Amino acid sequence: MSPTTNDVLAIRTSNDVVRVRQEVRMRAVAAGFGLVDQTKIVTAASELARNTLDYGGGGTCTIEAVQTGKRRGVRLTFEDQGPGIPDLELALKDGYTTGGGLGLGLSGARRLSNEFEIHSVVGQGTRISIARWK
Amino acid sequence: MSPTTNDVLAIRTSNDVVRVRQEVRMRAVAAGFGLVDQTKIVTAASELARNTLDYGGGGTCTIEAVQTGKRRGVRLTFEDQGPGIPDLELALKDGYTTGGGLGLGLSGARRLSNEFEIHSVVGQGTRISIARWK
Amino acid sequence: MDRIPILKLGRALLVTIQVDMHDRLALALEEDLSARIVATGARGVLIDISGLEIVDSFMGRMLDSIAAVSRLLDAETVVVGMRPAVAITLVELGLALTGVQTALNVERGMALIGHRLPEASGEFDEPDDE
Amino acid sequence: MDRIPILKLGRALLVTIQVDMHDRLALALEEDLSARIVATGARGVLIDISGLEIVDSFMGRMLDSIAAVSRLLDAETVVVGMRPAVAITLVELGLALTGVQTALNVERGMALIGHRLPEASGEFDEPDDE
Ligand SMILES: Nc1ncnc2c1ncn2[C@@H]1O[C@H](COP(=O)(O)OP(=O)(O)O)[C@@H](O)[C@H]1O
Ligand SMILES: Nc1ncnc2c1ncn2[C@@H]1O[C@H](COP(=O)(O)OP(=O)(O)O)[C@@H](O)[C@H]1O
Repeated sequence: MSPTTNDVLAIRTSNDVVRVRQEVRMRAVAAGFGLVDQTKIVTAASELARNTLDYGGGGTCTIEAVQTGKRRGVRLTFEDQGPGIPDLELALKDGYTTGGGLGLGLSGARRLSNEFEIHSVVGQGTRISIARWK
Repeated sequence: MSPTTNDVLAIRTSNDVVRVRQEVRMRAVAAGFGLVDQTKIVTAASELARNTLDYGGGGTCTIEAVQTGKRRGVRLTFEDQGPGIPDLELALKDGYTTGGGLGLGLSGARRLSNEFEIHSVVGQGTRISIARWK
Repeated sequence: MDRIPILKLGRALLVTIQVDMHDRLALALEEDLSARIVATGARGVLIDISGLEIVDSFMGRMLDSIAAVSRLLDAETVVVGMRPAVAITLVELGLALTGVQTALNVERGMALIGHRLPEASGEFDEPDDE
Repeated sequence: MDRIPILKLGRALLVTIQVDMHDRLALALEEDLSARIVATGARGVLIDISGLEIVDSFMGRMLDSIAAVSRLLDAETVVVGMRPAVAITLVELGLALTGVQTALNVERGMALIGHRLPEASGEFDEPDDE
């Protein structure tokens, strides 16, 4: 598992969400993450993968091993061509949900990550990128 | 420790936040503050110093001993060249945070101070000045 | 579709979750569990999650929901065996699971259920075990 | 990196915070503490902050978070020894720490943990001390 490998996983079924978790776990282990850090990024991945499926109508997750200086990390990018998010500030609020969830997916994934970027265009889709460093 | 000394402390690491607290404590003692007043201004300083570091990307804290008539006090000014705060009213709300904090830093520091001034320009930086009187 | 087995353990029901739960599996579990609570008169439900490497908000909501349903059917729910890394992550995620009781292991979970009952332990005539 | 020592005190764990905590130290403490709760089966965590001259919102969040994590691992958290000036300041800051129990000193904190347990004290077989 070389640190420059990029994996692109399809997210089309709830089985794919499980696969994303497993793959992210392997990559976090490969990057030398401790158990707590592994758990945090896998959990964030699970939240975002489920959103990609449930709200984005399916999409992809790209997993990258990243490095700045001596710090190693994992970057995950979730992309879909779904309806997009009209009000990002609202969607990022704890407890806000349009789908009967707990509304903790986006805000929680942000807290569990060191970097969080979201780009969404209504009618075109959503791209969310997170990174966590060792 | 003369009452007219101005100290400018750099805030670049979380150790610097600790130093700000210690310095503010000394100045509050020098100004004749009782224990509760000391604790209040040191706590406010801690909140603002941490924001300067976390959100402002680092900056400075200027400590001044001030006097009006017979009242002695301490004024603290935190400055950074960070991203600025787009919506001050929102940022000053209890519970509002963009960084996974408790969202009590600004509002709490304001409550703990007798004077509170904030000036922030998006893309240029933030300056917050507080004073507490004996 | 697979279903998650439910064991009877004294006056409680024990469910061990080891696999990643899909939505359908989770819904089926809730249904099976509520039927079993009513059929057995169980006073408590222990959900053993010591095998789970993560708990996300979907799973957290499921635990909350099972606890709420069980309570309406007169049984308390105790989640047992959560791993430390999972607990730390859940709290940072924002999910404190305040509606759910927790215990370190099945034994302590059983004690929790036993002691919350109005009947002193031992003096109560056990409901039929099957 | 330094780590904050964790002592075992009967069925509880005792952590004494004397220094200004940095983010990394706080995270390490949370991790160490949760591992120890599970390893020892501790029923309570006492956090002695009598040495702290201030508690700011960062530290307050840490105390809240430790309490929430401990609860998920079946241990209650009691913050002991808060100074009066710190308490006054915390409330004005807006942080009432409602999720955290408090006690005047370690002794009273221990009593609090003992009394919340379902098992009557003495009748419970102690988990292994190391
Ligand atoms: N990929 C996406 N595409 C469209 N909308 C999304 C997407 N992800 C999240 N959202 C919207 O943001 C809301 C909040 O998401 P989240 O915080 O994960 O909570 P939950 O998943 O519990 O609804 C969702 O209810 C949905 O309206
Ligand atoms: N110096 C600063 N530069 C830029 N943004 C700031 C600064 N200080 C505060 N903010 C913004 O204001 C928000 C609220 O701050 P605060 O009340 O201290 O809560 P918290 O520190 O818990 O986030 C922060 O989340 C951040 O977005």
